[in-house]
Amino acid sequence: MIDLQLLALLLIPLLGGGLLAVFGSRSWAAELNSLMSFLTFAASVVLTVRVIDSGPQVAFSEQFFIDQFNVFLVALTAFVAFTTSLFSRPYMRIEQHHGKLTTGMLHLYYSMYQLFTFAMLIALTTNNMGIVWVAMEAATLTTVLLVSLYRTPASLEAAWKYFILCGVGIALALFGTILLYFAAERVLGQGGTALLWTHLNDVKGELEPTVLKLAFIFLLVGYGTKVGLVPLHSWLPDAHAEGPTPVSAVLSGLLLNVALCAVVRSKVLVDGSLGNHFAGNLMMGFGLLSVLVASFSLFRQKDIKRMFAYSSIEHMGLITFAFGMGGPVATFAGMLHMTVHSLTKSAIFFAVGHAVQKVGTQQMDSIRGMLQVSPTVGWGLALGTFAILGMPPFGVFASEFLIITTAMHEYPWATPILLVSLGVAFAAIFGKMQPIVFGETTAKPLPHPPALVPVFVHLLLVLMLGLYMPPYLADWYRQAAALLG
Amino acid sequence: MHIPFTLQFINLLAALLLLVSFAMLAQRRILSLVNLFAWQGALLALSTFIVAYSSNQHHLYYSAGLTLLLKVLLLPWLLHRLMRKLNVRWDVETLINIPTTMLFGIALVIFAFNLAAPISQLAEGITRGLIGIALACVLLSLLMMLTRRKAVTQVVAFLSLENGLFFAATSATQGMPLVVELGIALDVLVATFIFGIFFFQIRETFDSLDIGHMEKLKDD
Amino acid sequence: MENYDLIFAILFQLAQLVVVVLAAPLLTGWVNQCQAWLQNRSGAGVLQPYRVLHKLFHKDAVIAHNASPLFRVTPYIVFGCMWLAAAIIPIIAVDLPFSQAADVIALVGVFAVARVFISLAAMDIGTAFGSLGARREMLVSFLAEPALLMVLFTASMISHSTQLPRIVETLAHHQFVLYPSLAFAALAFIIVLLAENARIPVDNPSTHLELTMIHEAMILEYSARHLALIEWASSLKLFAYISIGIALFVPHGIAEVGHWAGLPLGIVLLLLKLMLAGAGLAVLETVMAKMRIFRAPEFLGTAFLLAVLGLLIHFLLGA
Amino acid sequence: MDAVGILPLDVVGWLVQFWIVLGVAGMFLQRAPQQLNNIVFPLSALTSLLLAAVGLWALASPATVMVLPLGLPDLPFHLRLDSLSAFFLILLGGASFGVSLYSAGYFKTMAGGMLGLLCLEYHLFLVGMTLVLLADDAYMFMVAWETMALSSYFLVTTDHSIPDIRKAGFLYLLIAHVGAIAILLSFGVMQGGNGIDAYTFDAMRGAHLDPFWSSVAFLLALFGFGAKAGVLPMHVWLPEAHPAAPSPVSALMSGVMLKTAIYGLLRVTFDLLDTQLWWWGVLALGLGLLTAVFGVMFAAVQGDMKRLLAYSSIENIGLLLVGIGLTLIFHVYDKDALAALSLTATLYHSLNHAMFKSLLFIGTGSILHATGERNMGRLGGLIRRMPWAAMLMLVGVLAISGLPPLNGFVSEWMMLQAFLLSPGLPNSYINMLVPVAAAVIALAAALAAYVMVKFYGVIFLGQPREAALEHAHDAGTWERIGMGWLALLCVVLGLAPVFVLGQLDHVSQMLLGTQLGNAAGNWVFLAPVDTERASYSPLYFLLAVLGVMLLTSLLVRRLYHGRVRRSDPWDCGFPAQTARMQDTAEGFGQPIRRIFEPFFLIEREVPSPFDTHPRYHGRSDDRLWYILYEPVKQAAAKLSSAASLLQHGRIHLYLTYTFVTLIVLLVFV
Repeated sequence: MIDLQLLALLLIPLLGGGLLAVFGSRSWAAELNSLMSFLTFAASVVLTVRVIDSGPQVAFSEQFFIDQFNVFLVALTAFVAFTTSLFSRPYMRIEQHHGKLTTGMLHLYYSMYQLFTFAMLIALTTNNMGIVWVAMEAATLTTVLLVSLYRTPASLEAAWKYFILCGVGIALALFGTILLYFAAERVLGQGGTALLWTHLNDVKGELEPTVLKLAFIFLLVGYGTKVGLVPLHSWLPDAHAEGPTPVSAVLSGLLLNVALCAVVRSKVLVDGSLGNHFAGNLMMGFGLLSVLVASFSLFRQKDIKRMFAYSSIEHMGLITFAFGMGGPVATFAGMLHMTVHSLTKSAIFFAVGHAVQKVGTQQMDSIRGMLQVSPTVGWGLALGTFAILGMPPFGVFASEFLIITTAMHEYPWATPILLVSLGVAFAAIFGKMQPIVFGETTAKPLPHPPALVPVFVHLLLVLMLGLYMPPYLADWYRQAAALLG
Repeated sequence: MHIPFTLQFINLLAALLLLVSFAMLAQRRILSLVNLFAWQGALLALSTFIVAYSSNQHHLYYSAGLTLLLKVLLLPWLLHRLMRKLNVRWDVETLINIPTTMLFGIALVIFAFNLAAPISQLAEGITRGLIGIALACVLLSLLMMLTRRKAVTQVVAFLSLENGLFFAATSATQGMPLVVELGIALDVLVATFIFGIFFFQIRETFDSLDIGHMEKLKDD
Repeated sequence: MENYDLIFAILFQLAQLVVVVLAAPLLTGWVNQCQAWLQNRSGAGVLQPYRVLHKLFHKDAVIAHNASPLFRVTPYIVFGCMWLAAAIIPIIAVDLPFSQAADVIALVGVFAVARVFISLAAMDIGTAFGSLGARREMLVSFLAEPALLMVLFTASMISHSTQLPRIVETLAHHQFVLYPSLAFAALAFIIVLLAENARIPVDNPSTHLELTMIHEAMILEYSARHLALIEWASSLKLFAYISIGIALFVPHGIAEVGHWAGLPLGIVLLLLKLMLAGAGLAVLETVMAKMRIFRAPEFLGTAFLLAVLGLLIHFLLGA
Repeated sequence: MDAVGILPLDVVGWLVQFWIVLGVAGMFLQRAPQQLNNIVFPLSALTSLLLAAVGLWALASPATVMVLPLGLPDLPFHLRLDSLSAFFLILLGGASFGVSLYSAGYFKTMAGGMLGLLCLEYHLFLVGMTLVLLADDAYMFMVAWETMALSSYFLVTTDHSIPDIRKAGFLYLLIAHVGAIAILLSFGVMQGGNGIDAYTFDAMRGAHLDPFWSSVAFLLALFGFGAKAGVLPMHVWLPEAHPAAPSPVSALMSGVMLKTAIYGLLRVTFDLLDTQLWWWGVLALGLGLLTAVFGVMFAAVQGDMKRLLAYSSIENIGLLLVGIGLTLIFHVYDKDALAALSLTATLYHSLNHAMFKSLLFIGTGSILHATGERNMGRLGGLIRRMPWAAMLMLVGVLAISGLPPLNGFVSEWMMLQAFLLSPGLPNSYINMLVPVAAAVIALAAALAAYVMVKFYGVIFLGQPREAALEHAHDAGTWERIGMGWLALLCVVLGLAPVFVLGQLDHVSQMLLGTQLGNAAGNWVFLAPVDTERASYSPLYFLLAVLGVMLLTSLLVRRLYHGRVRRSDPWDCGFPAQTARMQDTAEGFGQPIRRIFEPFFLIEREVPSPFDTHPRYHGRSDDRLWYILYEPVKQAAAKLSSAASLLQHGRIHLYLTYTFVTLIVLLVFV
């Protein structure tokens, strides 16, 4: 049964990728893309319900493992992938209309989009640390193609850097995985089971600490590159700024989460084996560093998508910090923050995308008076900005509230850094966005109507999470937090 | 104590592997770099084969074959074709001059061995000390990536890094599960193809493969 | 017995109201007379203020076209406030039932009300002199008022009360003590008195067209009964200030509660004190030269500092 | 009522919901601005009045709590209505009643779409403030707090096409947000135990902190709430934001929103923290004094009437902080009666300030509508064009100048009493501090009078300085009603302090566990401690002054006559009177600027005696901005440029980062 549901979840995007590889250049490719994403989302919902009702499950001779933690990411991923596909339909048409894209590029885009979803879902659901690596690599490869979609010098450069840096990072992660396996096979013996997270988790107490320490460093540096932790983040702003906006949305909203999920999985093992807070401390350190550097980098940005890329780094740092702290509250907060950040950030990228299309440039100095030219885009930007800046009653504040207060309780020394960083980030983003939203305009109307439904759906969800969390969702998160400890 | 012949042989191969890595680090000509890469692949395949034989695990035979196919024949061939198509012959001088790089390399090797020492104590059977060499190879390739200017050399370095990892996977630990290895191999293949595509795109956009052209994106 | 006392006290309060309002111009006259003598003039006599008031009341009031109601009601307010102020200061006897309703802080408040209204009225017509006078008046007062408050605080700290009768009682009827704090307070008070009553060196009451005038500049537009009321009010103010001085620094000989035998003596002493004070004021005004208007803040700042110093000394020495 | 089972909190809940409904209704009524003005705003005013009534009712009744099904899991929204919240609810209701009534007339001229949005934001603002007062857990508090900030930000930037207004809004929200984070951290310090449910205020009351941590919590709270209240040196946003906003909004911000910060400080200091230290009090006292003098000093030199009022708000906040500081000191040294006295004075003054400051702000709104001019140098003589506004604002001016018998004087009187009664504290330094503080307060009060005479005199009195002023129209009916209500409150609060004190006792009972009471048994005399020590009866006072006035005028008319002749002004016979000869705002403030020169950053261009159209321009800036804020800005810029060096564009460099990170980790771990 579970096998079937999982199969559906994984095969639909794969199939979609195949179909779109064939029909990608048809006029209804965009609709097909959305349809596939929707089916994926539906499958993920079914799976989620199943898991919430009857606890963690393994499938396909334990090769796949689904618990409350990753099923929550699965659902999130499928959902955002779906809304993004909805958004990208008109967006890409407008891009084509502006002559930035050819049909061939669209063809590539759609198929890669599906494969990318597929890769992420694999990475999330697999139980095998090795397969996690394979899937991450695959996700990288697909997104590299997506980032370089425009074939402009800038996009090529961005893609190249992305490719090389993440390639190296991932390679290091592989070495970490090998070390993990090396430690594991001495407990679990040769063969298949030695890389299965469930088994590792059962015996984590007996794994050799020195090896795991080493392994974790490689895993952290490796997957951390994809999470965008400072100082491994260098690829992230370029890739976000130069790729098509829907891709920026899914990169920020999803891929970073997936990578972080891998880090968290390994953290559980390592801390379990070392019996101390080694991995947690490392994560906290990287998290703080990322928050600090990112927030200061925000100041000097001129390109709007680049700026929000840095804000993604900042938030990822915050989440990493939260998971690093550990404990029910912090972990809960971390997951909540993952959710709201994905939703908000993708929503912002949607709005930004249309704003940029209206003005024809990503330079913030020349984007003005969005509220005047189209209130929907303007309000989308304004509310999205305030949401991402952690203004109540939006959900981002809820998680930041928990993270900061817990930090104040557990690790007071960290809070001044957080205080400064959040203040600086607020000043930077708010100061940049205010004239963009307000004031007199410079924009021109669009050939196709923009798709802003996803924006407001996301923001509405975020608002809801800030004011009211359905008990179902709540104890789902609680269970997941309990799993990670 | 009596060290079995196979182990001696593997250690020899490992040493050779390290030697090749150094050679690549020192090498300026791209073509010979690719050849060295092919040699590295061959050593890798051989060592995998021997490990498979000594600890008779059948799936290691497969991966040995895979390595042979992929890293000794396919990738070098691809690279050669690229060279010819893009007619790049000489690598411009590296960022840091060769002797310094070598010194760095040696330091790295020592560092890697020290790092791996406690682990090697744990390893039983034939794989004593191989982790260290694998780690050294990885770090050396990384160093190479840092110091090279051309896109192609970076890619080769990247692939040899992959080799180091593979060596660690097969020889140090007696082979990862087959699925994983297949996946890894697949990724490497695809990656290479994509690299190939990129070379052409980069060439036609910047009409050169010098990475120096790709430093436009920055904060200012 | 109790309410007999109360009735008597109320009667007494009313009596003081009447006496004060009638006697105030006399004091002004006396001061002017002394000044005249000091300057070897024969002077117009101590009754001159009454004549002036009488004359002014007879005249027709002339006010500017654009004068607002505020302008017309101000003289009455000022007069009322000053009268009230003068009436709640115990000078002859200490039990004034009304001073229950307004303690020293309220007393300062009363002066403030009068000042604010007259400044507003001065600005009402919109003449150059009017706003100039108003500005200077407020400038002088924003330093003088807190100084006065501090002086009063010193006294009320000593007597643990902000009610004038209690203060006077304490200061007058306890065995004679030297209060160093009060000495400072007295100095400050004299400066404040000079400033607040438009006296030399801060202002010159006997000028009518001078670029440095303050009080006169404010009331230039008033005439007839309005002017009369204001003049009267300023003599009341002088009277009030001098009697505050007396009450705080030389209250001795004042009649106790329900101790009516003391009254005659008290009255005689009071007259003496008033005459002395007036004469002293005249002397001061004669020997001092008027200072530039910009020096006034420094002058008053000194007063403020002295007052605060007095208060501090009280805290320090407990005396 | 309780018999029926309805608690005050329920009613407040309904009122809040009704406000939200009204706000949304405003959005839908965009098409019909007329109805929107004449129905929505009066209804909302009515709601405010009811809110005040409920507050009055709740003040006496025991605290009621409520838990909403909203909020975080394990941390639903907790509501609590106790005496403290009730008092501030009264303040909120009383002030906003007048302001909302006024708004019904004020926003007539506004375009429909904008008006609908503004109506929504306005009501969200009110709701936010109310919920801040009701919140009983950290999360709810923060949500309400930031909702308040955000809605007011949007209100401030109502006409965002003007760059200065955008700048003001930015500064405002930025400082507000930084303050909010500080408050958040202080909650983080105070949380009771771990787990999400540790953030309810009850848990915090239960938690016992050691002196160090409670000091940290207090300092953070002082910083956070100070940033909202405009305490030095976090005041810079206030003189920018208040003038930028539409006048009713400025009124609410200055009159009510600043008080929510005072509320928060009181809540944290006396309710949530179980121990207080004496130096907190000294700190608050010192800061308050600085703020007060600073505020009034700058108010004296302002030329823009709304900026002037904003600075005067800073002064009043300073006074309130002084009151809190005194309360702390007395409370720590167990001088309960004194603590109660100063607390009562503080609360009373916040009530008063809410009334007269709102009154003055909406008054400036009327002037703005009538003349379209905020610069006092171009106003004048309006008392003749707009008698209603002039009369009602005169009340406000007298009240804020602290003149008897109006309300400003009462709170000032009580605060001075608290100072006078304070000697005998064990700590001699504080004993020394007290008289100085009293002196400074007196100075500030006197200066406030100066400022207000300038304000009223330059705007309303004298000759109109511009020809356009000749056809300025008076405030409309709604506006008159609104201002009238606030003026009435100023008088009532001034005349019947004893009733108010009776109510305030509940609050001091709750916070300090002691009551002030009134020594003079009757309601006419206000005698906080002891009739022998001090007493004050505004009613008698008023009666006496009026009586004397009537008596004199009667006598004068009886004995002489009441003839009046109108003619040109005399002015020492100077014939060519022009409006330019009067003091402008700058001219009136000049002496103060001269005296306090070192504190200002003055730039002025003085015309030469010979040019035919002399133009004078002078600005007095805030040194603190350049001393405190510029360096921060520059430091941030430096650091950010340092950070941007990381992103250098060269892939080798990036690889090196990875490499070095790896090596470093391997070496050091």
